Amino acid sequence: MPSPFFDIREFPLIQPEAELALFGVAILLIDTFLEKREKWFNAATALVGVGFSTLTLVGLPDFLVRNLQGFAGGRFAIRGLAGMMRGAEAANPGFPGFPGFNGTILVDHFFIFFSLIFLAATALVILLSVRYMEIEDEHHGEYYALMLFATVGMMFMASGVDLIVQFLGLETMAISFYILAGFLRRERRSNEGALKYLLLGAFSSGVLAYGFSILFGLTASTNLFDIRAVLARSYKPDDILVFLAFVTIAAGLFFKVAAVPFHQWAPDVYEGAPTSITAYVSVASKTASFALLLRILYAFEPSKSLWLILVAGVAVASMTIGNLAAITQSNVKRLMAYSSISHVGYILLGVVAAYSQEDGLNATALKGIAFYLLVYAFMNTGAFAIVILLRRQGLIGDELEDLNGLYKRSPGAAVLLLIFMLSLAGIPPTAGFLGKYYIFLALIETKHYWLAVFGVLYVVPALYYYFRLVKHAWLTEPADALRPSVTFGQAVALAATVLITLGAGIYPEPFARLASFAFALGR
Amino acid sequence: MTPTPYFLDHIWLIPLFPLAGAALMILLGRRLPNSAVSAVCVGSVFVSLFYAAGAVWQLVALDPEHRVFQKILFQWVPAGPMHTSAGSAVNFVADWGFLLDPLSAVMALVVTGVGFLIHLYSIGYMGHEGGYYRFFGYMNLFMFSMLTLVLANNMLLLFVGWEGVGLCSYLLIGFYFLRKSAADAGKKAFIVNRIGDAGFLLGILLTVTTLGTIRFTEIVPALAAGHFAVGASVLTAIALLLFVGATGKSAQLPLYVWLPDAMEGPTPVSALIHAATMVTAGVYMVTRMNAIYQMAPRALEVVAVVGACTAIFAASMGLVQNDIKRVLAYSTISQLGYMFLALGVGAFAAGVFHLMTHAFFKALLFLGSGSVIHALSGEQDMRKMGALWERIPTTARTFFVAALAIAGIPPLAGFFSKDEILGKTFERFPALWIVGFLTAGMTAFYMFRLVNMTFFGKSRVAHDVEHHIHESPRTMTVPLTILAVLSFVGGWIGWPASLGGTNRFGRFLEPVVAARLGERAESAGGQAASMEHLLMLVSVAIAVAGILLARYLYLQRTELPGKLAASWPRLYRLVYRKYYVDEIYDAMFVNRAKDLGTTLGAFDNAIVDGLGVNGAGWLTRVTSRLSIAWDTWIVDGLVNFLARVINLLSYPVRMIQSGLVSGYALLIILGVLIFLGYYGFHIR
Amino acid sequence: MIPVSHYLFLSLALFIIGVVGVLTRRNVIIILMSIELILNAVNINLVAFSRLFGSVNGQIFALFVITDAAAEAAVGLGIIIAFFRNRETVLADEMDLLKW
Amino acid sequence: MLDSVLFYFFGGVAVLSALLVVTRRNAVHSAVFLITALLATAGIFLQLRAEFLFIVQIILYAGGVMVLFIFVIMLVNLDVALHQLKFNRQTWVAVILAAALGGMTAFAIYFARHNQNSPVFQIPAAAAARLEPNTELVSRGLFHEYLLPFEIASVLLLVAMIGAVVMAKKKV
Amino acid sequence: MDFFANHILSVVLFTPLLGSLLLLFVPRESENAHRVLGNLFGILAFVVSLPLVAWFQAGKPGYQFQETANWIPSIGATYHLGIDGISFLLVMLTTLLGAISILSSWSAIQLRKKEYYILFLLLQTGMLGVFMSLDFFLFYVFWEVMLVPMYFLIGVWGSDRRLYAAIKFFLYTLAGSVVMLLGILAIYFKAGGTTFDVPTLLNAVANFPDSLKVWLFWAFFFAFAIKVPMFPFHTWLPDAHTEAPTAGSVILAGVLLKMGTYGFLRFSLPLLPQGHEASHKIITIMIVLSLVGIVYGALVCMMQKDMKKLIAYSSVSHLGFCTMGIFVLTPLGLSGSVIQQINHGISTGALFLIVGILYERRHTRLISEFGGLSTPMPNFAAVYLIVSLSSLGMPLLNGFIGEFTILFGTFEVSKTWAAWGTLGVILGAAYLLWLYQRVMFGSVTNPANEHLRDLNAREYATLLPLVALAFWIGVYPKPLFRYLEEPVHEIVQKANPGYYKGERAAAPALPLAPRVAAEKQLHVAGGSAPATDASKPAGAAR
Repeated sequence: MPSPFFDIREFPLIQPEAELALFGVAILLIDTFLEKREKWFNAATALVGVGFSTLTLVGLPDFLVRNLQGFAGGRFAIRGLAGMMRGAEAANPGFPGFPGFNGTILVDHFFIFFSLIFLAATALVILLSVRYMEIEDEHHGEYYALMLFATVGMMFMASGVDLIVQFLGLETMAISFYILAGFLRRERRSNEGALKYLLLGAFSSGVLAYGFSILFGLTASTNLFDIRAVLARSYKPDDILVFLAFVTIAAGLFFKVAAVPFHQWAPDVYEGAPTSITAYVSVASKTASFALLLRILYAFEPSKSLWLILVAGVAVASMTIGNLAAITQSNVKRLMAYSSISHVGYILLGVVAAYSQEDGLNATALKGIAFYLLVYAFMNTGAFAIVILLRRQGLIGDELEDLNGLYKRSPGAAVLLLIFMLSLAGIPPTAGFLGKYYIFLALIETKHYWLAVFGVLYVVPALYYYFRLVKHAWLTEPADALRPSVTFGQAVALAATVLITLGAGIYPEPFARLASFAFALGR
Repeated sequence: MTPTPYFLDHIWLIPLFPLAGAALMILLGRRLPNSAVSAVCVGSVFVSLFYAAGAVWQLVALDPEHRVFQKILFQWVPAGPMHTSAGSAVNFVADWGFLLDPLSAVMALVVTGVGFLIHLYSIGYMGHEGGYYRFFGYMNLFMFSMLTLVLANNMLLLFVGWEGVGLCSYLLIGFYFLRKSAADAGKKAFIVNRIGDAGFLLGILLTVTTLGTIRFTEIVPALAAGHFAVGASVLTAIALLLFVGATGKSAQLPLYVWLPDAMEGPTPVSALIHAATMVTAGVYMVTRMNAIYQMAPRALEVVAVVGACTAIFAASMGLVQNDIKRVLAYSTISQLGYMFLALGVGAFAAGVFHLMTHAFFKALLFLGSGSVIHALSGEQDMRKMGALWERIPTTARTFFVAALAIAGIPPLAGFFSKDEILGKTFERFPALWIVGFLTAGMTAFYMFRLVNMTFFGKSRVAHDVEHHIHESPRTMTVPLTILAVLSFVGGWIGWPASLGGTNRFGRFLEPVVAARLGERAESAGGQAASMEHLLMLVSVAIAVAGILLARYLYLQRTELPGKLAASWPRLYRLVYRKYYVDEIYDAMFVNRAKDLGTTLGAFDNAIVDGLGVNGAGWLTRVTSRLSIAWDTWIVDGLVNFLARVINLLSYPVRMIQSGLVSGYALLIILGVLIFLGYYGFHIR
Repeated sequence: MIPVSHYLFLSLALFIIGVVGVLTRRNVIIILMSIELILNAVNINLVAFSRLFGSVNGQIFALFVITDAAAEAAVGLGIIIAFFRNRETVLADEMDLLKW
Repeated sequence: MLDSVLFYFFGGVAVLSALLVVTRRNAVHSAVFLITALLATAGIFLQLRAEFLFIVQIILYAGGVMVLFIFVIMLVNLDVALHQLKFNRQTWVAVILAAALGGMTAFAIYFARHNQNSPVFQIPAAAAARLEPNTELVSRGLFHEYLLPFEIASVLLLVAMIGAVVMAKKKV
Repeated sequence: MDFFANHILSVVLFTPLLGSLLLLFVPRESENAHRVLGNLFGILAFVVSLPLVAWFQAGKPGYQFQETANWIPSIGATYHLGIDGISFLLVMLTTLLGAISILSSWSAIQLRKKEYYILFLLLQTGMLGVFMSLDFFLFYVFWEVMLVPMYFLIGVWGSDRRLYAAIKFFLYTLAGSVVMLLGILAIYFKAGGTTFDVPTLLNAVANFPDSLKVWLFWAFFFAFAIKVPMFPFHTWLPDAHTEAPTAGSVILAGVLLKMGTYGFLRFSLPLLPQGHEASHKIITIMIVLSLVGIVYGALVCMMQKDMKKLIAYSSVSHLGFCTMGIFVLTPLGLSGSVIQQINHGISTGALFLIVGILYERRHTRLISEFGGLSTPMPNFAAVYLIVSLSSLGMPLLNGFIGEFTILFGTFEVSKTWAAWGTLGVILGAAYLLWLYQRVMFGSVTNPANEHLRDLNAREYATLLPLVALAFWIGVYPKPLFRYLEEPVHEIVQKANPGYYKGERAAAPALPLAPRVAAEKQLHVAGGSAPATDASKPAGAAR
């Protein structure tokens, strides 16, 4: 008998999230039975969960196409992941896919692409966490459960096309992160970071919610597509209340992606949080927030003439402040925080380019954003992984001096660090270069020459501070001869990140296709 | 078509023999015994001489109209298409090609001949020096360069030789590289020459862009085809630029300063390079390009005036020098001035003639002085010589012949050549004739001052040297003798028509230097024989007067020169100090700094020692310092400044990051406010 | 019938008061309370619009905002406790270990 | 009429107590006034015919969250805090900025209301009158249209629960 | 063999990379293995490039040995290699100097040998890639790739201020090249956004509006001008050269700087606007910068106390000639410029080797520390002299051919420019000879210098090839000109079409310029050959 509330056939649309949530709960339950030295089993469970979810996700398009043709969402074509990688043509531009649950979510390429990034980041961070949390002596099941729940939140952020779903997804993720950031409860810096994160995060959520409420009031709907339609139909592009809604929503989201001037939480939280969580925050949270931002900006497209310059300004400010402040940092995590702020600037430049076209969105820019986010996830995680390697009993390893002579102590790690730094700075043949390449190309296509010049010139100071890390690792003498040891999990994570970082740089074709299909672009 | 005669066909070998010798010396010289070194090097020059003689013999055998032989080995710089300034497209090519015509024949013979004698002489002279093989290697390299210079069929290849001889001069002047003064002198020579070379190079470029060719054989046709007017400014410019090169190489005003210093080199070097051959390269080059010069009368006037001024200027400086080689050095400059005077008045053949005779007697003079110095264990100051006539008879007698020759006493070689120049000058620029005439007197005076101070009168030789005085070995005296003979009879081939001769030399050169392009045909007219006789008489008279005056002052009233010097102290000092030219050069560039230096301190040494005495160096150095300052403070400074600013900016950015939550929240609100405020701007 | 703009002004007043609280207070707990005020303001907006449109969507949204506010409060207070254990303070301007 | 009285009364109380929340030195006082503000808001909800939300507001906020607040205040109660400055150094700047923000937003609303004729201000009052007591509607929306958010909210609350426990528990 | 012939460029390109990959697997402990293997691959890279000499057809238009493979089809980037005469010469220079400088490191590098050779070979691949790429994307990748190994070569094996110099080098070059990236993207986009193929895009560029071309030109300008380096962008160079290890300096001066000039030739010239005004302005700026560089570099050389710094600044001066030759846009200037690039690689490379040799013996580069070295090291003195002369443009050595041809090409366009250029020639003699004199002449004053070893066999092996080349180019540069004839012609036709069109017929055609090979006219006159009076055109035999 069909449920009065929802059609059970829609369940597959949220199956990946459901699996993650179930594994999260399972971890909480199993954790109570585990001895202290058996806690790694939680990580294994979490990994299995991520694996399941990934498999489901990858199979999802084919499954949906097979089983749900003619169903509510059938009006959109969707292609399997294999098709995405191969580069088959997509039917519709925009955001095609399967809407479900009364149109509150949309399972499309965009969702799948971003969810894959989240899952990959989660898996990598889990791999990197085991030893780290053991050293911190805070190795609890909740840690992994929360990561899985955060992933659930992120995935809903990516799939949600309804303000409420997005808001709840965002909050689920955010609250998980507040806790994770403060997970080292006996560590004063961790406490402080978490508290700051929470206060500012909640504050910004409040601002965001205020914006949502205005937006709801203006359009009488919580569905983004309806909102977009109403905005296009009934409002002038420069309506002041639309702008008010945009500003407050943007402030909330810019906060989440850590764009200037809403960035200040990032360095403190990055420094205070456990390094593995820092990596997670900098990669997953940022990517998810971008997914949300992209969805919402799409709804705001009718009034883009109003906000495009604002975004451009934020982008330039982010690059400027991020790069400037990073130059003199001596703490690697803070430095990476500022660097991530500047990366946000680049991605926002892509956003500017994407919306600068007369009609429709600029394909190159969308591709660039997707590619950038994809490679950013891997290269940034990789960079943090090196910092995590340095962690050992009695040494946090997040000061530049701690890198000294890394080359002598562990040549492999030093080489990897070099590769990640090059990629972050955007030097070919690494993936980071390709990301920037697309952004710049899009800017040029949309005639934002000066933004492009800004963008490229900021590569130079960026390189300078990234190479401060390299300098310490390669060109200075080690303070102690201790070789960082690498666990199997860490090795796997490093291998995966470096493989993608280099692979997407040397042979970017499949990744480029993947990126295009995030927005179901033809090319 | 009969086969080309052997020697003509192999003129390209002439420079190659010495090159082979030089290469051998550089590669293996250190392991060879001195005898082998001398055999190889002197031998190679002799073979060159032999080939040169053979080639000239075969050239002379040709009909005078056909005495132009070109041998092109291969393309050297086939640089490609270019446009002449007239707009026609040509393909620029410079060959490895050799040209034998009467002019280069004369030069080749002089170079190989005198060169051979000097090589021979060097065996004895350099026998006890270290670096024997190096010396001969350099000498052979020099022979190669010089022969390339005179045999080149195009300007660029000539430039190869031109630079080559400059290099060898640098190396040979600096042969005693342990002596700082020698090394400095070498560098000064090279760099002053480079200044001239730059002019020469520009001259070549201008030639090529004007005429489209740099082959000597094609210049005349190109001039004809280009329909240039006589006195066309571009031709004058070419001529002057080339002449700048010539003044550098041939030590004319104002670039002569390097030559006296060049006497730091071994004496055979002075004889070969700084008297007989290299310094005459400028004369050769101008003669070679006479077609252009003849079209540029203004330039010729400049040449004549510079030549005359140099002649008298240098001669006057020679009057009071006490270093035997320096006297000869100034004499060389003066004689070179003569040659340019000849060229300037259009008497190209006369110039080359004087070049040849000068090569004989000046080489002899240098070698003789070398012999004297050799005998006196290295003493060069004439005030410490005297009464050597009997002690070193061969040297003294040959030297005497040479002195007579340079003084212009008939029938020695110098008389004919000098007389021809003076005659031609009188025809054209009587004013310059007076200069030349006075110079002749001065020349006679200072030469016999030298002879008298060295060989006659009382011996002023230091005691410890006294015992060692000895005649030089055979290898040195034989070349002296041969040169003496040449100095005596060498002029006879140019026996002027006015004295019943036929001036074979002039006629031999005629095809090369003939005034071809109409304009100056009248100058060939010549003047009455009686006038010529008168001129000869006058010039011989002044020469004799000079000789007698020297005898009077330096043998009979030996105290008089001192008194004279005392009564006109300023004048004496002026002349003795070479008109303070080095000092003026210094003063123009260096002394300002010196003044500064004495008051300010340390500065001084760096500047004066810096680039040697060369005045231009000061300016260069100051500019250089400024440039460095500019580099460090402005260019780099700006960049570093930018970096520092960025670095500094980093701090305020970080300061905002106060660590206080309220502050962060405030910034968030500020951001929202800015966003909202933007709306106002946007609406407006 | 009270015009919707009145509700908007009321909500705005609460929002701004909440913002002032966040910006000026030193006590972290009161900052957290101010955030509650902000969310409350949001709810007034939502409910007012809900009534305006004659649909309950706004109320449902408000319900979720309340849920979120509760969750944030719970976690926030938890973190405050943890912080207090280590630092013996709840003053915002004494949280300055992490800066620059 | 009653509507107006209720609105202005509750609105006034809400604003006043909100002001007191942010100005009281003692956190307990602030908490009490927060309860007042929340209750006043509940009144507004009631006035807006949102009786389910009215109840939720009272039970969840005033009953649940505020107890938590008071509890924590008691737990970390610092008498010293009573003698310290209430406000931080940037207070005046903050107030000015906040006022500017409020002013601008208010202007925006006012401007939109009077000049721009935003559709939202065009909706006839008749539509509003239609909204009847609606708890059932809410439940329908919650379990039908917004079923998924409801599910997500469960995850959110689970996270919050874990978080509160993890953060607050004393021993590892 | 067929594969080898068809993929010769790839083979040449990846041989060094293969070497560095192999070296990765050689354990750190076996020290000699690294040197041996490094040298082996250095030489092997040169050897495999030799067939190019045999197979390259001078005078054939277009690119040769082209190879194309798909790479990133979605953006239109391909793996496209190919060389013309210009890149051929530069490739050969790179492989030769690469082998030589690796050899020169044999005993100079004692620290972290494994990494040294790995990085050096990597650098080699990067440089070769720049010269071979016919795809903008590929070009840019190689362009940036080679920064990294160079950074480490300077930063790890450099001298005292190496860290500063290394990062300065990196940042400077990067700053230029990122702007170039924008230029590339703009061309790519304006040309349709489907391909990065260099020949295609450069053809497309011809139809761009002038204003766009001007912008593009300046975008590219910074990358190349910094790399060359042209006058106001040169300050990274003295630092980098001075601090780098010997081999690094050799490669830096010998090859890396040529990337800038190569970029100008290949990419900037086609971007010159067609409008006379605009292009004239650009050209004037470029030439004036070059001239300032020539004179300025030379002047700064005068007062340097550090030998390496002096030579570094001399590079500024010499490269000024190269850029001047490029921008006069005459065939002579262009071919002269390329030849001078080769020459500079040879001469300055050799000079750096020489300084390296002294440094290895005395561990100082201060000129004042030396003096009178001719006595203990006579052979060294001879080689050094030849190299100095070659650098200062002595005829019969390579430098002269380049400088002369450039001056010639310049003179055709402007006599004033050429005159200023000659000033550089004069100064060049001054500073190099003065340096030589201070180091080699005089008596040995510093006791440390008394018993310096003369050159050993390995040092001979590094220097003599360069000396031989210097002589060869000086005496018989014709092959070089032949390689350059065609590409230069193509460039001039594109960048300065007026040059060939504007051949005025006003002046009567003279039988002056023999296009015929000179071998055919050995006998112009003489013997019983037809009379060639001096008053008649001497071209009778033609």
